Parts: sequence; C-alpha cells; structure tokens
Amino acid sequence: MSATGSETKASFEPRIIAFVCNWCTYTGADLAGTSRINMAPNVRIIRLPCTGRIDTTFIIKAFERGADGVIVSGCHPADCHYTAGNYHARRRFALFHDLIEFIGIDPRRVTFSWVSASEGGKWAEIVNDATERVRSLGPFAMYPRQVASSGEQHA
Amino acid sequence: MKIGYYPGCSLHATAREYEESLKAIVSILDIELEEVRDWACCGATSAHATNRFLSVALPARTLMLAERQKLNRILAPCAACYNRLASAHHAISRDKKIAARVQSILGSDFDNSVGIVSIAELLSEVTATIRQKAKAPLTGLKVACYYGCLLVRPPDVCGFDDAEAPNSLESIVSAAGATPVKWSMALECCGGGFSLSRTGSVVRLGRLILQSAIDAGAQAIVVACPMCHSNLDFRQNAMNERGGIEKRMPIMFLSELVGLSLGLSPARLGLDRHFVNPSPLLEQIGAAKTAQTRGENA
Amino acid sequence: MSRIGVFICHCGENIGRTVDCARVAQSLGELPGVVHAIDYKYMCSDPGQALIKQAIQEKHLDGVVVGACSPHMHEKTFRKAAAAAGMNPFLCEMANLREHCSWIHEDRENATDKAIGLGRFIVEKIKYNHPLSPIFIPVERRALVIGAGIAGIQAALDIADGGCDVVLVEKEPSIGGHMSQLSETFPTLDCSQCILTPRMVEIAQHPRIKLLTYSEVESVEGYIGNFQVKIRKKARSIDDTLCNGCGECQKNCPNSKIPSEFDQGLGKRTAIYVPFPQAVPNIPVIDRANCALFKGRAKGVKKVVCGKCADVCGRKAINYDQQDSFVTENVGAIIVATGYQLYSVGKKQDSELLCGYGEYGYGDIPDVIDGLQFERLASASGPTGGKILRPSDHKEPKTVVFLQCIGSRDPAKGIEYCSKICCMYVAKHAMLYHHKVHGGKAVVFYMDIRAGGKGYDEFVRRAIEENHALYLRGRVSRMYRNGDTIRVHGFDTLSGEPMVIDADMVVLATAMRPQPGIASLAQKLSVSYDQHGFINEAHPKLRPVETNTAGVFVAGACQAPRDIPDSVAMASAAASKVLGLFSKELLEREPLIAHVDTATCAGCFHCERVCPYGAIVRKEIKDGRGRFIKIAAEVNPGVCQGCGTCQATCPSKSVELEGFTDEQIYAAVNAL
Amino acid sequence: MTKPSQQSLLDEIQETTGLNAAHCYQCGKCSAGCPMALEMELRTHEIIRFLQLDLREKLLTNESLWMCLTCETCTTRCPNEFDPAAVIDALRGIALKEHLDRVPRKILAFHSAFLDQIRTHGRIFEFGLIASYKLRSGALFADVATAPGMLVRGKLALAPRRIEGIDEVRRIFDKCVAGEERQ
Repeated sequence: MSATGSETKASFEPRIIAFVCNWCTYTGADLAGTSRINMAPNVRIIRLPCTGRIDTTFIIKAFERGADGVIVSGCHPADCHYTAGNYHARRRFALFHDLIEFIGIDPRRVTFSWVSASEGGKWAEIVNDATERVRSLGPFAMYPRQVASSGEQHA
Repeated sequence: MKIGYYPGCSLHATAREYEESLKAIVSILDIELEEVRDWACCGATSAHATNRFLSVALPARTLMLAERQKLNRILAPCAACYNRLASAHHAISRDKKIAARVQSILGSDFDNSVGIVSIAELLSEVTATIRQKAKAPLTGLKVACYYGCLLVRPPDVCGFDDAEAPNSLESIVSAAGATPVKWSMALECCGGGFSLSRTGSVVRLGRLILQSAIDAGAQAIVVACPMCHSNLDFRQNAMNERGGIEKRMPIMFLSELVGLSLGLSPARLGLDRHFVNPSPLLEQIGAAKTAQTRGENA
Repeated sequence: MSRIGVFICHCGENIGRTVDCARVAQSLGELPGVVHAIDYKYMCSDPGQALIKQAIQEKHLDGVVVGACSPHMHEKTFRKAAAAAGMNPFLCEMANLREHCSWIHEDRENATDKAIGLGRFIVEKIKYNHPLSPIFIPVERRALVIGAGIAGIQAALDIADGGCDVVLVEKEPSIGGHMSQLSETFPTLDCSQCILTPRMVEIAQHPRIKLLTYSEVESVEGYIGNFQVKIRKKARSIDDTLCNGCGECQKNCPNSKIPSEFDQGLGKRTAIYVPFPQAVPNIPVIDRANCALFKGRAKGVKKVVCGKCADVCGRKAINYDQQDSFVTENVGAIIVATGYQLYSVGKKQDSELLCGYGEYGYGDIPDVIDGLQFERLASASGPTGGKILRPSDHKEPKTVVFLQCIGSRDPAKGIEYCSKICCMYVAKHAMLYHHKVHGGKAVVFYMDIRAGGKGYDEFVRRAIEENHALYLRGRVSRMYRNGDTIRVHGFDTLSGEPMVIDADMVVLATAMRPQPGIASLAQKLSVSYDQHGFINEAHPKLRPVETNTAGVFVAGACQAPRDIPDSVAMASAAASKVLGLFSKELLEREPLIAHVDTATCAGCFHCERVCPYGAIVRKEIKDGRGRFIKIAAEVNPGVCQGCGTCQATCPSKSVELEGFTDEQIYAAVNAL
Repeated sequence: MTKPSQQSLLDEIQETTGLNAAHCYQCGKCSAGCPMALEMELRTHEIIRFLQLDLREKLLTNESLWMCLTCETCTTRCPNEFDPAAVIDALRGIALKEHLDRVPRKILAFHSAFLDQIRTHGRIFEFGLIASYKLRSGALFADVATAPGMLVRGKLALAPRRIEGIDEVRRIFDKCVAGEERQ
C-alpha cells in the first residue's frame, strides 16, 4: 500500500469538480441532502443536462484551473433521461481515458460513475472515495503550480 | 486433489472414528490431506463467549501456519472448528480494525489467503466419484441428514449451502446410495457446548431431534460434527431414560456412511466406537455380512 | 460589465445552521460584476421575493443568483419573480446551498467555504447567460393510459368525461386488474366486483375511450404534447369483430386443467378462456402455450391436433393464424398505472436484490398461501364458491395463522419498505374467516398495526374485539409440515412467551412490488424509478402524480404500495393534471435547446447521428444570390429536448446548447 | 465489584462489535427461533431491548446471557440484518470483567477449564478438561458412569501432548487479555 509520505498528504484537502447530469446524479445528490447523508466537503458540482453534454475539454480545463480531481457521473446505462446521451458519453470517455494518462494526469484522479436519482447513499460513497483517493495521490500540479513547486509530480 | 487438513482436538480423542473413517475414504476418493503443522485448538465456544479477540486470534494462528505451508484451502471436518476458522477468516477480511489487531497479536505478516472448507463442501465436490466407487451402495437405508448450526450458519460466513434449506449432505448421502428422509429438525441446535455444563438442555434438544428423525422414518442420523455426534450418541441413554424416546438411533459421521458405501469394513471406519450400537442396522443393510465388527459393545 | 444581484437564503435554519450566510453574501458581493448581495431568512417567501424584485428594479440588475435550495425545488419560483420584475427569467439561476452543502456537511467553516465556491460558479456562469424566450408547441389533446386496473380505469373515465379522448392499454385479456380478484374491500366490506364491474362496463361503452386489451406498449417517441406510441396487440387468435362472447368455445376446449391466473392457481381454466365471467371485453383468448393445436404446431406435427373451438364457433371468429399487430397512437400525455404484483417467498426470485423465505420452506407447503389466494377462497365467484377450504385436501381449516410483513420491512429479504395495505387486509381476512368458519380460530402475527385512514383503526379493532382474532406481536421464526398441520414457531413479545401453533392453513401477507417489466417500460418513457422499480414522482409532496419527464404522469401502486382509495385519488389527480395540460392550445416549453451556427458547420452530421430525438435536419445554405453553398445542420426547436450531446460531439464547435454553452461552463470552471 | 464506566453499554457494544443496537426493531423473530428460549429468563430480543435502554447492571448480571448456545439462528433469520449472537458474546465478555460472581458456576468452570487447556497444551486434552472442569464446578460425580465407556471405546486420550508453538499461543492469550483490559 502507499503508506509512505502519507503524513503530508493526509493534511491536504483536495479540490474536486463533479460534472453531473441534471436528471439522475444531480437528483441523487439532492436525495443525499434530503437524507442528510454526511460526506466530504471537497466536491463541487457543476450541473449539466446530460453526461452527453460533457465535453472532455471540461475535464482538462478543470485540472488546468487547479482541480485535483474530477468526477463525471450520469444516469445508469439504459436509464438516460434523454434515451441515449449517456451511451455517447460512455464511448467518448472510454477514448478519453487512454488520453489523460498521456497528457500526464493520473487516471485515478478522474472518477466515472453512474448514480441514479434514488442512489443518494451511493453518491456519498463516490464523493468520499474520490476524495480519499485524490487525497492519497496528493495535489495535482501540472500547469502554473508545477513550476512553483517542481519536484512534486504525482502522475 | 490435495488439500490442507485441520483435524481439531476432537478428531484425536472423542471423535477418533471420524478421523479414522475420513482418512480411510479420502485415499479411495483420490484426495490427499496435508495436515497443518503444529496447529492449535480453535478456541471453540469458550473463546468467543468470553473474549472476542481471542476467538479470532487463535484460529488466525492456524490460518497463518497454513499460509506458510502454501496451502490454498484447508479442510476442517469438525463443524465447530470449521465455523471458528471461517468466522475468523471472515472477520479479518471484512473488518480492517480487526485485521490490524490480529496482525499485531500474531506479530508476523499474514495475508488471510487460506480458504476453509467443511466436509460437506469437500464431499459435495466429489459426489460423482463416490457414486462411481460405491461398491456397496447403501440402497434402502433411510437417513436423516443433520446439519446442526455450525455447518451453514451464519450464511455470510459459511455460505456454500442454503442456510435454511441446505442440500449438500443429502446429495452426498444419495451418492452413497442411501435415501435421505424429509424431516424438520435438520437445522436445530443439539445443545453444542453445553454437554458438560448444562446436560439437561442437551438432552431436551436432542430428544426433539431424535423424535423428528424417528417420525420421518429414518434408520440413522448422519452428522458432520463431533459435538453433535457426542450429544446425540453419547446422551441417547439419558434421552431414553428421561425423555420417553423408545427407539435407539445410530448416529453416523458422514465419512462413516460414505465409507460403508465404498465397501470399507465397519471396524475400519470406527463404527464400533459408538455408544449406540450400529450393528443391528448394519446387519439389516447387509454391511455386516461382508466384514466383521470389532466390538460387541451395547 | 454585468450588474448581478446575489441573494443568499437561510432557509430558516436549514442553511443558516451550518453555513455563514452573511459571509457568503459578503464574499460573493466582492466579485467583479456583482452590485448587490444580501442574505435573508426565507428567500422563497413573499417578502423574500419582494427583495429580489425590488433590487432588480432599483439596481437595474441583469443577472440574479439565488443561493438557496436545489433548483429542482425553486428555480421556477425565482424565475417567475424575476420575470415579474421585468427581467428575462433565464437571467436568474440558483446555487444549491442546501441539498448539496448545508445538509451534508457539519463543519461550519468547510460548509461556508464550499457555499462561497458554489455561489461563485453560478455568478461567473450567469455573466454569459442571455435572454431567451419560451418556445410554444402544439398539444395533441388525447391521452394514453397504461394499465386498466382501478387506477387506470378511474383516470381514463375522468379524462374521457372531461371531454378528451383516451387510449387505454391493458396487457391482460380483460381490464379490472387485481381489484377484480378481491372478495370484499376494507373498511366497509362492500363487494369488490359490485363496485368495480359497473366502471368496467362504462369503459367499454364510453365513446371517448379506445380500449386495447391484451396489448402492450412497444415504444414511445416524442415529448410532452406530442408523443407517438407504438402498441403491440398480441394475437388473441380470435377476431374480436366477429366474436359475440357466447362461450361455446370454452365449453368445448379439451384442456381444462390449466391453473387459472385469475384464481391465483387455486382454480382451473381452459386453453381458450375468458379470465372471469364479468371480463371486459367478453372475448376469449387462446393461451398458445397450453393449446393442443399450437403445441402440435410448435413440435412440427403436420396434422391439425385439435380444432374444437373453431368447430363450435358459429361466428367463425377463431383465427389460428392471427399474428401480433401494431398500432401507433399520437397522444399528448401518458399516465402510467401498471399496478403491483406480490412478492413471492420462493427461492427463485426475479431480482438479485431479493431472496425468499427458506425458514418458511420457500413456500413449498401447499396450505401456505398468499393474501390474493385467500381473496379468491373468500370470493363468491372463486374456486370454492366463497367457502374457506384449504388447497391440499379441501378441508375447512379450524386454525388459520396470518403472518404480516412477509417480505415487507425485511431488509434481509431485500425489501425495507412497509407495504401499507397488509394490516388492513389481514384484519379483513380474519373477519371474513370468522364469518365463514364458525368456531374457527384466527391468529395474526404482526409487528405494528398501521391503520391510519378513515375508519381503518376502528376496523382493525372490530376484528380483534368482535371477531376474536388473536393478535400476537412478533415475527414467526420458522414453520414446517407437522403431519396434517403446519407447525408455526412464533413469539408474542407482549407476554414474553414463545408461541408454537399447529395451523391448518397459513396466509402470508406478502409485500407489494411493482409489476415485472416496469423497468423496461420506465426506460421507454424515460421516467426514473427507485431500486425496487417503483416509478419516482417528481416531488414527494408537491408533485405526487407527475414524473420527472414532462407529460408523463403516474397513478396507483406502480408508484408505491397503495390501497384502492389512494389509487383512485391519485388517478383522479393525474387525470386532472392531464386535463389541465389539454386546456391550452399551445404548450410553453423552456428554450434550453441547441442551435447550429450554419456559418461554421462543416456538414459532417455527427450531431444527426447522436441525437436521440431526430431533431437535426439538413438545410441547404445559399448565398445572397440564391446560389447553393453547402448543406448544414439545423435544429428543429419543437423536437430538441436539450441534452447537449450534439454540442459535445460537434468537431467544429458549431452547436451551442442554450443555458449550457461552452462559455458558460468554462466560466464556472474558471471560478474554481 | 462494578467498575464505574463513563461509556454507555450501548457505545461499548458498538465499539467492540460495530453493531448499533438501534437496528433491532423488536419483532421477536430471534426469540421465536431460539432453542434456549424456554430456559431463558430474558429472551434474545429482550436482551437487545435491555441494551437499547442501557440497563447495564440488570443485563450484565442476568444468567440468560450464559444460556446462549451461539447457534446463530437469530442472526441468520434477523429481518433487519442485526447480529444478536455477536452482541450476546460481547455482553458476556463485559459481564466476565464486571460481574464474575454472577456467571453461572458450571458454565464459568467449563470455559475456564477449556481455555486453560489451550493455554497449557495448545490443544484440548479431554481427560484433563473433564477433570479440571469437575474440580472447578463441583459436579464431581456427574457423568462418572460414562467416562469408563469413553475409555473402552478409545475416545479419551490420557496423556497430554503439548504443541511446539505453545509460547506463541500463550502470547496470543496474553495480548488478547491485555487488550481487553486496556479498553
């Protein structure tokens, strides 16, 4: 296990952006709220109509702007509010997944998941797991911050 | 097939015939048993009823030894040992806190990689072989298959068979040519570890089990646990005296029953060590004709 | 330069308890372009909305950000308020500080930081919002109702009586649903058939209702106001225009040993059958799996094995070669009313979430029956003519044990919810049993009695006080055959005594579950459902009969366990929603749809390929003098639903989805 | 005898077993299936109820705790996925420390004799076990009639055999007992 150096990483609070669809995951996150399920405060949601709308450049942009991790979450396969948007999204992200490592982003920083409107608990788990995982990977430094603190590469 | 072997204390003492018969049948069924070296007692009820960590740490030592011996899985023929080992394995793999605690108690590295198999599970895997090698199939013998508690409960620890409507013993008994009866007490508790300290309870519970088997027309009860065996066999006198049970019902270990079907002599299977004499029954099914019984004990 | 107003809501204590609202307002107020930032106890209240309106007018705002609850809750409210103050409603957006922040965090510092971050996303995004005007689309004033149990029947009649046409689809050969199987109904004990059959006849005769029985929804296309629904009419093997329901065919069918679905397997039926005498329509159907002729055909036997029904049919209505056929109906609204099925205690389950009751023998004891089976035994039209006789030997049971909460409230078996109706119908069963079997002993094992409802608790008390049902508070651990009886091992937690009862019959009040196939229907309709398959309502309190897909409504037990009064109330509510929708000529829709910049469009039509709605059309582009330049994509605004897949797919970035443009999303990400 | 404790019994049980007693909704299915219910003063669900009410002394001094056979029927059938058997085990652990005098003599004698055997030899040596149990419990003459029967059948080993890793086993004992006290 990656226990080494965990002291510095443990105190680090990652910033994570979640791109989620309006119908399933956003509503599921609402349900987590109405059910008062406590979770890590590190994830901030940007609402989109459908995962089909999520351009892969959004993810790159998020890292460029200082995010340490990204979550992309939509409806379960076959449950898409728009019938098939998440299928297209899934194909797009499958290709993208190979690309991110090439760019220098540890794929573990990007979480893809399906959360339905009834899965508030699952959303909380994803938020907590992603936060812990990114925390253990340490801060992401690619663009300007990399220059400032060279040597701290966690790719 | 080679498999690790954890006899447990009973198989070296009160349930000697269990080990004798087990060793006799595995050689015929092409199973090789490799005993875990220097194993210790699993702790049984006394450990888990008094100290939770002890009940995990004692079996964990045995699992660690088995791991060092490069065994993938071990057979624990005693249902109580099986349950304790499997419970420890389950607790360690499910609960990180316990895993860390056990690691520190044992004081050495341990991956918890060894699987635990009960005799019901092991023999279920070789029913085809049993059927094929059954020189003396026990045709016509009606048997009540008794699971008791520790073979199937709790389901997330045991899990290889249905906890409420199990079928593995029935399939093995059928492979041996006997006929399993439908009865309603297959999963009730026999009183377990109270044999010495609350004998009255054991007699009460055993009576219910025996009566149900008798009502279902069984000629024998087959068990896979030395504790169940001793409670039902050894305490049958008391059930007769105090409980109004009239018949005497031979209690056989699963391995003994399978051994009979494979044509092994009752003496080799240790059937003469039982308190309830199985000879009349064996004569009835013809097994006694082919071999001699050692004892004439009643 | 923007002039944005920020309004932070405390939501009473809901947000204010964990988020420092004043600090959030102050911090967002310092962002460039923000000219007004305040916090207030209840933004959604009248005075709260007045604060927003006042600020829009006095400070000439061109953007409003409300930091409050989920936009699913109050986006409409605040956009209306903005519009009332003369602002374009699409310049108003919400930051979700309650569901996504205050309710899920405890640390005030963290929660306040996060709230500021969430607010900043929206402030930066809204700088790129522009005014939009709503789209108007025509409405097809005709409704589809799926399922013709009591809920579907009620909804169809209400809409038809309201003056609009209805297509009513039922998968079974007859309408009526489970209610037609019931003996008497709680709490009044009126006969189920007596109150239901007149309504069934009304359906058949109503000029505005088109009834399609033995039919199922195949596919659904379109959107609110304009759905196209393809319906499969399963082959009945009967020409329904010729059949006059004389019943001769049934009398002559040689196979009369098939367990009747209507009688829950306790009675028998023929291979050509009408499910029950009062069926609507009174037209039989051939059960091809059990018909000798079709079995012969399936085996490839050349000879015609049987043909008795055709021989005796005077109207020549039997058609062995009938095929499934399809019709497409255009409708403006859909009501889902597919009802329920009962959980089975058997080992085999249709869902991996569920498991059966091994401790009750997985339902293998013949005299252990479920609630619907008891209804059939108690029903005058049932297989025993209303006599309570147990299935195994047709003897009158002297002791009957009723078990409540079987499957329900039992997470270990996969269902944690309460099925709601069981307490009532078990009391009714105990009562009916007491009326019919003199000297019979009814024992009920229950966990809690849930008899909320008009006259409900009085009814349960009557079962206990006047009909001498013995109520024992506890669950049964195990039961098994014991000679002629069933030995039931229970416990009465009130007296602290183990209860071992030898019963002649056991009735299990098994859980209510949605119909099989609900998930695939929900997927066709794009409505969401919970982990058990119940259709999700749009809001549990305020929008109970709407789904999250506009134009699709829900009624009855497909949404949650419901009794008859609840189902009927929901059905009428859904019908009134549909009639409200149909009261307008044109329907207003949010303009959050895609646009193509034809100047940069390269005409690759990737968008056309991914669009789930077929909203992309090909358009010839001509120059000023009418000369052809290229073919470019265009969006049909009436069809586009605004998913944005086209935009993410477009290689030349020529598509923009209003409300979620690249500019807007980048602005939000930049605000991190 | 009783050590004053800051923690509620409820919290203590949750800490050792990870189980929240609030999960029990008192349906009584555990008691309905319990083989020992007839002999217990407090039935399984009542034990859990006492725990929910934090009736510490009443619960820990009750003999019923020691009637449980750990047959796991309750745990297997619990509809709300609670684990009464594990809770009873944990309660016994606490009762041993706080109310040793209230543990039924024969049962305590048996467990002590049993664990002593393991500590001394690493395995159970049944003749020694029975002898030691009889000394501790005072039930000197019970089962005397059957012991010769056991001998004739070769079922009693007379001489103990100690395992090689006995020191390891003893260390396990020491650490487990120490751990209990530390908590």
